[in-house]
Amino acid sequence: MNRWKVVAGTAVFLLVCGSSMMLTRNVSAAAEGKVTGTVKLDGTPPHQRPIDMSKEPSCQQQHAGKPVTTENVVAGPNGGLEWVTVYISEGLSAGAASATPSTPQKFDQRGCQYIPHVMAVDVNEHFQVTNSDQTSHNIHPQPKPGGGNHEWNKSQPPGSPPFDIAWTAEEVSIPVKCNIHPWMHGYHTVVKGPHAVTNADGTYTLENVPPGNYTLTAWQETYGTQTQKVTVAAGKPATADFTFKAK
Amino acid sequence: MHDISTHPVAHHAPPETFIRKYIFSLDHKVIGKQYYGLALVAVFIGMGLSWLMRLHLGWTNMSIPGLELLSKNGAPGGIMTPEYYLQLMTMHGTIMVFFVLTTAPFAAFGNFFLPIQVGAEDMPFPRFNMMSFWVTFVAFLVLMASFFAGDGPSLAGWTQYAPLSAVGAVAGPGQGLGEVLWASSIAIFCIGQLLGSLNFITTTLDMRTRGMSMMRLPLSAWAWFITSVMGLTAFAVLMPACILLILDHVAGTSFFVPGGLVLNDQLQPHSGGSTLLWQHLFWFFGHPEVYIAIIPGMGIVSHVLIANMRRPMLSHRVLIYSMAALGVLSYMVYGHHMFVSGMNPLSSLAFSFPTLIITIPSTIVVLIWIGSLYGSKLRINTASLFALGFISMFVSGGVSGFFLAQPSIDIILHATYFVVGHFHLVMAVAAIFGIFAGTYFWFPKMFGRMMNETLGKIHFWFSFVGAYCIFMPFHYLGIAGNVRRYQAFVDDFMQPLIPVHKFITVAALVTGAAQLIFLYNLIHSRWWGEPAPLNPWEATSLEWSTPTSPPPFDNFGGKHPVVYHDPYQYGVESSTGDYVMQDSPEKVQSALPEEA
Amino acid sequence: MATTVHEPPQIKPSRSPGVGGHNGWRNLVPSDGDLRAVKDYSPPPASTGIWVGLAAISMTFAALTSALVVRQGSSDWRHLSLPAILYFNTLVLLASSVTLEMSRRQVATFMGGVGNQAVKPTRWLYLTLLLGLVFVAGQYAAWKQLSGQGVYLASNPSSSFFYVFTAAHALHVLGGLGGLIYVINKIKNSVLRRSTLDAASRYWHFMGVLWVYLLLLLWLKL
Amino acid sequence: MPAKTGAGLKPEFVYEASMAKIFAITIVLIAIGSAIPIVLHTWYLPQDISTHGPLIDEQFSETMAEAGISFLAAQIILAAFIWIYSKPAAGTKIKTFPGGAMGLVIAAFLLVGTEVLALGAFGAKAWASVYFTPPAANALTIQSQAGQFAFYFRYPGPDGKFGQIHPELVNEGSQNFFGLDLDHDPAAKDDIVTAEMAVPVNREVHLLMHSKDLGHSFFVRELRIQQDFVPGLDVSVHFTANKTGKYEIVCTQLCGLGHYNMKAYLEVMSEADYETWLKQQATMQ
Repeated sequence: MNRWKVVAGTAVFLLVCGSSMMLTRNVSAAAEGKVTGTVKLDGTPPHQRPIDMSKEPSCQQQHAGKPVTTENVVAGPNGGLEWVTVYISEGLSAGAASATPSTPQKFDQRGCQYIPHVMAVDVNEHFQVTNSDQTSHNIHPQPKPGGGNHEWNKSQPPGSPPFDIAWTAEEVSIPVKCNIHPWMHGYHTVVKGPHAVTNADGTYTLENVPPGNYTLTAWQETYGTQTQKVTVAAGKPATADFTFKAK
Repeated sequence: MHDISTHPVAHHAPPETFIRKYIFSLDHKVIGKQYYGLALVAVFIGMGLSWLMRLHLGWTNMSIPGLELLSKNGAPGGIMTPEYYLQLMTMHGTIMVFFVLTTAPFAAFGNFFLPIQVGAEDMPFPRFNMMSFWVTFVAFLVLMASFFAGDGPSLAGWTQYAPLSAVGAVAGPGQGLGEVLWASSIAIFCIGQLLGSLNFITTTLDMRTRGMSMMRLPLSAWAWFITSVMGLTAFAVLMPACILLILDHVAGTSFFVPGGLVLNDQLQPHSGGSTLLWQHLFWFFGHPEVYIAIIPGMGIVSHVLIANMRRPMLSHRVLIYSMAALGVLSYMVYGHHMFVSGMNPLSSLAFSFPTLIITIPSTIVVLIWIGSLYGSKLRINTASLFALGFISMFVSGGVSGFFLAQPSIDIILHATYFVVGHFHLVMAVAAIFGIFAGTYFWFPKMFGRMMNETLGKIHFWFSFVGAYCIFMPFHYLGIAGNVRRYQAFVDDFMQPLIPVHKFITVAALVTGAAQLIFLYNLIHSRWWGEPAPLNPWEATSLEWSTPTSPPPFDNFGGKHPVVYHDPYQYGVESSTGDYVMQDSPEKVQSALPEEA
Repeated sequence: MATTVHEPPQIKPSRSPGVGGHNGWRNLVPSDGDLRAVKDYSPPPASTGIWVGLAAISMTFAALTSALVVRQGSSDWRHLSLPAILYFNTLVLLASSVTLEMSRRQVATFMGGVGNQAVKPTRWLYLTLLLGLVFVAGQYAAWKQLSGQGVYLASNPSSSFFYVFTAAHALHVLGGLGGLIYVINKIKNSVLRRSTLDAASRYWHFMGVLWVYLLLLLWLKL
Repeated sequence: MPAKTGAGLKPEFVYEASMAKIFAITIVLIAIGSAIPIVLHTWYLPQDISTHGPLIDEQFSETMAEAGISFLAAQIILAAFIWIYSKPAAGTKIKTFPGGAMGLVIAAFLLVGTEVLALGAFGAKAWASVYFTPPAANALTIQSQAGQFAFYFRYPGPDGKFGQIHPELVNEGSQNFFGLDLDHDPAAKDDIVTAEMAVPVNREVHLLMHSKDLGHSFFVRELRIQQDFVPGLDVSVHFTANKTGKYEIVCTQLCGLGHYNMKAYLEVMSEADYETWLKQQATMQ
């Protein structure tokens, strides 16, 4: 008899422990809620010019066979639009600053390209700039003059350690370029609260969104911004799809 | 005479307080030593910078230990960034050209010895003289400050070509605050040199003692006089140029920045400026500056050689006229720096001929030196070794001028290491050998002690051989097309040249280290050197007639010497031996025939 | 030239005060070379020095002029009408030169010992000083007038050059005013050297000439 | 005489013939050593691929000969005199160089004077051949634009006209390096923008040089061409390449942190290859 109790008790105990360990995120998510959706392009994407990297043989070799093109508009086969930043532009209570990821995001320079091409970060979120190439790059972001962010221009020779940096004010979006390789071109989107950048198929997920009514904004470097209202309830994920018209 | 009476112009009471004596001193000798000290600090900083540059060029992207401490941004993990290399290069050039090659042979030795050699008790405007040093010192501090300001010093090179130097921070790190500091520093420096030149010229014209006609001035005094005249005109042009440059930066004017420039995809808010205007203004100063650096060296070397050859130069006058000709011509040739600058090709030719012509006075000077060695009684000591080394260097650096004077050849050599080798040999190394010769020769008079000859000779051998090992290969690199001002050699055709760079780097490290011997010799001899006799080299000019070494406050102890002879009466039969002092009334029979 | 000893030329030690030039006191040094006894009049270096200084200043303004000529060729050059007050300022500056000459006369007689008991001749100097200040104030008014019309340093190349030239000149004039104050002090303490006054006045007159040149230049080119 | 060497002046360092001799030898060794790589062409001018180059090279070698001879002569005579006159026998008198100063001055004027006049005259000829000849009417016009830190080249396309440059439209992120208005400017539509420069062999090329931002320079060693890009002022050069191959274009005017890496390739092709290359580039616009 007692044995049964003990066994059951232990089992329950283990179960609770285990599940609580496994389910922490879900539990919190259940409390928080999230937004998912797809960003599509309506129409044929504009021609993306191939990039001639002959100036930098070490990079050119990395792309042998598959020529690199510009990434101003990157649309998947089903019209999914990549590199679109989606974030909450209105309705976020001042207190609810999103949890920044435990491991800092990487802004890598590989094959004379920025990876990722568009990176969304929170205000004061530290991210790492790394150089995986055999050549020196200079990282030169250009925030709007007079804004809360300050322009800087810093070189990273091959083999030099990654450096850690953050933006101090919201800005959509800061163009980043490398003067040594003028074709290198990316964006830092600096926003408060939950944010995401669409994948190759145009999908995105905003995590940790507290229940409430929000205005979502999607920003695309060529087509600008679109907004729509969305209501997030605890438990079930809200969806918000965007469609940009090809000019 | 009335109650509006006067005081002798150059006469001021001997200072009592420490400050007045050693810091804000009016005494041309103290000011000369101050200039020398400044140049000494500057030259070792500049040399350190060149070490870092050479290490990076030989072993690119190698982590240089400790460099990160110097600048976290400039050298993450001790690996020098491209911009930091250019910043060090700019500072190396600026420090060396302005604060070493201009201050040491001209301002330092000139201040100390020009008044003595003309037989005066001081410069006519001692307060200006003091100001000239302290203004220069401030200029130096401002330049150094740019190391720690914003994102570091300017990276635009010592020539500071517009618009790179004029558009501001968009052009790259250091082009914001660092650039403004650079231009301010140089503008201030110009003021200092103008005050100095004013004193030098007036000293030479007005303060000569009784019997000291212009032609009886030693060659060193003549060199300083000619240099000061050039300085007066050259720096008076550079200063306004720098001010306009500063205005383009801080006031948004467009003197040097044309319209329609796009940096980082942004249209620059400028219009109509002329980039060639900067080049014209700069080189109108810049080329005379080369001769401002080298002519004092010529004078000092002649002065030192004569005392050690125990004979005057073949012709005193011809040397003087040649140096003056160099000075005058240097203003007509500055355009040869701009052959490929987009300047009218006709004016390139117009500038080419005087540039070739200027080799004639240079050749005359060299021939007179070598010709005077013939039949001399050459004494070998550190001073004369450096003087002779100067001649060798001057010839080596001079012949490459033949190439660069011709626009057609400049097409293939412009902005290559050939140019770097050329001006380092003829301007930097030669001028510095002149400084060394002057130091070893005059040290006994400046400090009353001898320098250590053995150390001096070791220093000479490392410097002489080392300098050739460093700068001769530069010419080969240039002919092979190695472009200057590159922080790394990524071009295919430069890869095979990297071993040469490694060799140069090693040579530079060794030669540089040998300069520490000089530093030690200098400091040690200053306090513990063997006490010097009044006239250790048995020389004739007035600085060796002072009652003490170093000379008393008023140089000649209340007396003013009266000059009876030409400056260099060697090889004569006199009571003192084979020479007679310039101020001795003794009649002598010169060993040399009358000179035309 | 070296075979015989050249005796230094003998020159009579007595010289009228205030003679500048290169045959100055060094010829008065007797063979025993004691300076202090003989230097009881103005030594010339100041008068040489001032010419050297003026040469440097001319060089600077020559450089700026050439810059103006080169820059003027560009398309974005717009004409700038000079503020009328400049012409008034010109008269003031020229007048100040006259008053300075008056004071020099006085000082000459005074040093000559005629006006021995007379008050120290500083009145004209003060007047010169005043006129100089009026000139600088006038230039300032001119700048105000231009900036009032919205013409600033960076508005246009012509305005840039106008401000640069006038400011550079005004700075030099202020320097000249400093010189005058220095002279007045010397007179007050009765230690004025004639050459000091000569140098100061040469500098001052040069400022006048320089200004007339600049005015013509600006009037023709801007 | 040593008796009279002033106190503190040790006679042994008054005359140090031994060191003088070592010094003399060193000078000679250095002089000859410096000349060897030049004579052996260890590092020398790259092959010339231009029609105007031979004049320049000839000029260069003439100058090298004259400069080299003066260099060796001066150093060796200097060394010889140091060797000879550093140990005078006691009681020897000072001698004067035969001919004296005037002789040397005249020598300088005759030797150097004629030398530099000759060089100047020939040099002027070479220079004129590059700069004083107008480009041929049928010359192939290419525009080169320099900017921090890359060269880009523009071929006018079928219509033979270059599109207008609109600085405000420059956007390197979308590869619009020249600031062309493709939507409204018909002349710009068919312009071919490339990162490599290809030219047909034996055909004169008229290179229009435009600077996007700062001062840059166009230097191809083998072409014997170096010319600055002057911001706000469009200059041009013309040349004919007569050997096919791939060569490097480098920037020789300090233009900022990426100066060292500002380069592009020049390909000299046969006329046929050039046409196919151009077509292929056109498709990639």
